[in-house]
Amino acid sequence: MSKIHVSTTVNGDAVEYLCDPRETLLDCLRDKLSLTGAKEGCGTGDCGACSVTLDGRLVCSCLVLGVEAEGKEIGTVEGIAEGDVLHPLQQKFIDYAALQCGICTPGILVAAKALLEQNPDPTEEEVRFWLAGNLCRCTGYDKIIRAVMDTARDMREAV
Amino acid sequence: MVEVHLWSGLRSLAGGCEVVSVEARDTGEMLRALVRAHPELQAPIDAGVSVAIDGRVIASGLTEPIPEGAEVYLMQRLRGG
Amino acid sequence: MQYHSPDSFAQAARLAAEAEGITRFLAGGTDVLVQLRADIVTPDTLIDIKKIPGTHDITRNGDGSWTLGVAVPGAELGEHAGLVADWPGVVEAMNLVGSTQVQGRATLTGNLCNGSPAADSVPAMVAASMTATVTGPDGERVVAVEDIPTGPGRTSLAKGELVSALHIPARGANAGDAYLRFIPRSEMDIAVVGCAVNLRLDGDTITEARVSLGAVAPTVLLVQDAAAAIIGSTLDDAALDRLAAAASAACKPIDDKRGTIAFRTEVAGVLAKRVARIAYARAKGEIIRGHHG
Amino acid sequence: MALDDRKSDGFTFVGTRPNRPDGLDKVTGRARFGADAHAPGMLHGAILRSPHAHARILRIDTSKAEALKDVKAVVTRADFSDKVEFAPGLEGDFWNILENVMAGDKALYDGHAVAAVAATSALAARDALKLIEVDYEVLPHVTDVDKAMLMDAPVIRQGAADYSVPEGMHPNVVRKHESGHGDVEAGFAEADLVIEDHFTTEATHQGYIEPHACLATLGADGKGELWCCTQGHWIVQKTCAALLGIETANLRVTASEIGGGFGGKTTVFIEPVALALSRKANKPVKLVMSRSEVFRATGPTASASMDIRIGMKKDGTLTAAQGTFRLQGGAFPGGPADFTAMCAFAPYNLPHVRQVGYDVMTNRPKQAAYRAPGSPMAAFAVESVIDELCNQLGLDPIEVRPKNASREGTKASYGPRFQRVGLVETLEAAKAHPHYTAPLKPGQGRGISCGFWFNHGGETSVSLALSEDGSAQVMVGTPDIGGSRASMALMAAEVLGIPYENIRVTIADTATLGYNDVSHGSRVTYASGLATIKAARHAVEKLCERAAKKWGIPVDAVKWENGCAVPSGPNAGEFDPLPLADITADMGRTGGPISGHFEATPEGAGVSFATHIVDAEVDPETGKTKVVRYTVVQDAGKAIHPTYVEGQFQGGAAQGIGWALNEEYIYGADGRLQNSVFLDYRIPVASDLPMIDTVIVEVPNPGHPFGVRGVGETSICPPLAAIANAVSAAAGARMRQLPMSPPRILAALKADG
Repeated sequence: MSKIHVSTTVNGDAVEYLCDPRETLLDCLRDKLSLTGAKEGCGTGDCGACSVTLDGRLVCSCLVLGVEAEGKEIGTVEGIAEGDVLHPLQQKFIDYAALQCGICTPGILVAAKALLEQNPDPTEEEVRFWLAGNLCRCTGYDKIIRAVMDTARDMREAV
Repeated sequence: MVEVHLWSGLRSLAGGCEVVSVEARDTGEMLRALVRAHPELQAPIDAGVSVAIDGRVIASGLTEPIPEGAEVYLMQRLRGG
Repeated sequence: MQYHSPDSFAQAARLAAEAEGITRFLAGGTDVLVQLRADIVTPDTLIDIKKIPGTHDITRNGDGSWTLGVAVPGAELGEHAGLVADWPGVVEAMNLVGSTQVQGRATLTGNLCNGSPAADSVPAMVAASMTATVTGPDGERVVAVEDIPTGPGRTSLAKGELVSALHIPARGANAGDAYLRFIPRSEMDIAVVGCAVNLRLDGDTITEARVSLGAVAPTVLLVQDAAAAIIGSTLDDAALDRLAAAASAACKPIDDKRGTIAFRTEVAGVLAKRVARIAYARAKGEIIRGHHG
Repeated sequence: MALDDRKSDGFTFVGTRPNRPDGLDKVTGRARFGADAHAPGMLHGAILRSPHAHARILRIDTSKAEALKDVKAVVTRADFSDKVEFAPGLEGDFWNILENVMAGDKALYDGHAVAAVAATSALAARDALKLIEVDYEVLPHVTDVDKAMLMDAPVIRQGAADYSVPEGMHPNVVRKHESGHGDVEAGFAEADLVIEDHFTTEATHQGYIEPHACLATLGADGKGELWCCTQGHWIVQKTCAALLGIETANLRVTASEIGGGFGGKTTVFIEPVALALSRKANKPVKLVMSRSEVFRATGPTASASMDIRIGMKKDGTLTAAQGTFRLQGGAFPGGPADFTAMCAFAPYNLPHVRQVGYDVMTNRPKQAAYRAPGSPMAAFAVESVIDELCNQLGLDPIEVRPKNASREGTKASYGPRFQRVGLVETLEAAKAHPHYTAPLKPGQGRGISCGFWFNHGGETSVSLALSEDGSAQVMVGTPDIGGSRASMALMAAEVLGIPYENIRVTIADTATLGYNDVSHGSRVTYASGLATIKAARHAVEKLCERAAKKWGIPVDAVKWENGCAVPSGPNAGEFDPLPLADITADMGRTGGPISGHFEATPEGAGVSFATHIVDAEVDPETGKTKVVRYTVVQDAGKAIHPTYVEGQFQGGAAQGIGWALNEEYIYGADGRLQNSVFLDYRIPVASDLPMIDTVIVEVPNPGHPFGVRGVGETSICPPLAAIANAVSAAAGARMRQLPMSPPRILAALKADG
């Protein structure tokens, strides 16, 4: 099967790859660009571990074809920190032990960051429903929700 | 002498005994002595057993000392999850 | 698999008409990619329609009606204040499909053409009397949305045809719509039962109504008896009971991993009452947020 | 080993809440999990699986797949017996694992592996699978535990039963456990009320978010490298070496970061297949399961059918209890019927008790351990009956339980007497918690339940090495599945008296440390923690020797205090405290590098108890349940890192909520699993749950120097029953079947009203 050349931007860097039209954006990020922060937990858009932003919009990269990334701006967990400065969400997740095994953490951080950019003052219910597509099997979500709520508070107070 | 309490599933293999008395100073000797006394106990012991000595559960050790007069129970081998 | 991204619907229709084997159109892709990944359907030809001009537009026409581009994802519908004010039921139904992530991709058109009897947005589209423009090799036609799905995974679209736009009528005065579904969790499930109600009032009295049910038959149902049960009423308890009875009576469900015949039949009536109350309140001008689960 | 009282309080590091050492890696996407590995020249593997629940494999033709230029190797079970790829003459568990890893003459369940391919890309491998032709003779199947015991049930494997199964039972019954004491009939005669009831639970999956993944390299020289996500890489090493017929030491296994396990990653599934493909292709092979493969072919827990009979006096005293537990563990022996039976009545002091367990085979995937295997379903049945006894006798369930609770010296239902245990303390803390007396809204019900788990020790090796600058590196062999690196560093810091930040904890591979049992049985903080403490104390002895030499005094005149060697008393002499870093600075010239190590099988894992309180709200029109408030009270012995202890409590509760309400394996009449995706296998999502309150009770375990009891598993024992009791109260109808799905609750409401 003939491969297709794709030029796109990931975390601000211009990148190119050749992909089979059947390959997902997740496959391309992980296998062609070695950006393995996004994880495949289900391949059906049910777990959110592969969450990335596509032109600023939160999506599951397992539900986007690699070829669809042509000319787009993609954001992954690898792009959340600025140099050696962690994003407040990243620091709070460490401080609150909002992760146990850590496999769902990249997707949850990408999703939570997208939430706070759109809604800096979410209620607990809003956070829980926004993150309903990010499965975590270890924590019972308690510490994750607290981390997101308190990060939002800190970020509001910081501005 | 050590009095070893069997779980009831084992009694049919020990001549109906609930308690078997054997000469043993540690868990390994105790298990070997049980088989000598009741050869049919070989199968369950090979399948794996744990031993409780005065309530302390020995999951698999064969060298744990058994104090005189200790309360000793044979248990199905404990595994983790 | 051949991948195409045409820049006009005419070209997309031509590609589909000439394609051999299985053809799929890629709008949001949230169903197409799942079927591809699971080796359920591997199309020979995949036609990505998102590069066609207008497919991302939400347009309020001069007469108050709406035209929706076929690639507009659920999230953008939910962020469009004007559309939410006019058709909260249609928007909340679409916004119940999948996760926040899925909302960033999934479209009304895809939800309609996937042909699932349990599709959340379809009962709301049917209740809202929405229509679709269908483009084919021989031109365009306009079809009522309820005439597109013909059974699980099947549609009335001919080879080479695809939906090129969706239309919602003008909202008009004293009217409201709503959608609720039943799922065992609070999110992320396929509807076990779905129900949409769209109605118009004259004072306190219902003068027009459309009631639609999902996941209780091979296709989404438009239940005339249920509408008749509340037209002329003020949605008093007797009318609500008639509505519930008519909704349950219309069900032809199956037992499956998601629910039983008895459960679906019972809950269809329960939901119909709850949805009608919301639609009625909205027609009265109350703002009621779309709620999950 | 007596608890060291000096250490049971006044800890410096233990009990604090520092950030985990691997935090940065986990929040930046840098941490490398199973599927994140890559090797030069790597091939991608894929596995063909049976679509049938039970079928004889008549013929497998792989020639069309092998003809593809992208395909570099194909293996089937034929390769095993040829011992081209796999070892001959395996017996017992190894044979069962081999049979599960790759089907032999029969496919035993929907999803059973029958062939595997290695190709130059994942897509090419998947395409190649479609070209493998398999002729099946479909056989009658059975997936229900009770049906599998009926005389006319299809026989899954003749001769699989062991000594324990009496004559005349169906060959699908492969193990029987029976234990207890006293005379139950006499006990029931003393009761004012005896309730007998039947309960069932469905199989649920551990549901870890990371599918199984590995990267295998095995050459013709019989030397191999394996990277995989596992709870225990030494068991993977031992098992794979046996299945492939190579020496254990020639296979080096490295554990990746692990994306959840909960017991489901304590055995092998794809690892031997990847090694076989690699040996045949002579190239590295990466094999990653899809989610659907995880559900169809890896270990769910057993499903259960249970009969419970309990007698109680008017004053709440339990007089006798009897239980029969039938567990379905898939197409192989191993359903934890023995544990279910032994845990069932453990929380209670019963003069007369009898428990019988049956391990039954069906055409389902081989069950794997799942968090306190066997105990949660037993608690569901037993604690439901106790709740019903309290209801009918008008007694407060939190008053009745302490009256009957197991405590130090109580003769356990499974035989021996309990040492120091904390059940009563958890009940008192639960009763004192504001949750227990908070008002309920209409439509809400409150339930409580106790739970029990044994916990485990297991083979353990830890090595600790000091650096010249006074920092320390600790090598442990138990994969860090939920923050255990932090706990190890805290315990090492406590003994060495150096800052937590100066200690680096690494999960060693099988080539660089002695044997370690799996991260299971809630053993990591207990056993690896104990070994870390002993290894650190070993290093401290050497540090004291160096100080004694330097000061020219006997070593027993030196003690270790706050990270320094100091004279043990006034007559030892006058010397300034000698900090660790001063000793290590020139250790190379004062006797050589200083390390400590410990290898043993600690046998003091203390059992653990918990009490949970749940408020549930039931929609009377739809039967939908919402858990509105949840409180976990559990004995941790000693919480080394309380935040991660809370995390274990909350995680166990959440998994229990899923098991109780929505999670279940659903099989069609064709014996095929109908819900092998997260869309329809419904684990709790964030919007389903409330915050989960926790209370850490600390009744020290005499078997650990700091008093630690394992906490990981006990937390999933009470939820099923606590929620069932809450839902039954809210619905006004006793729920006897899990999951308590809306259709079942609505049906119960209808039947009741």
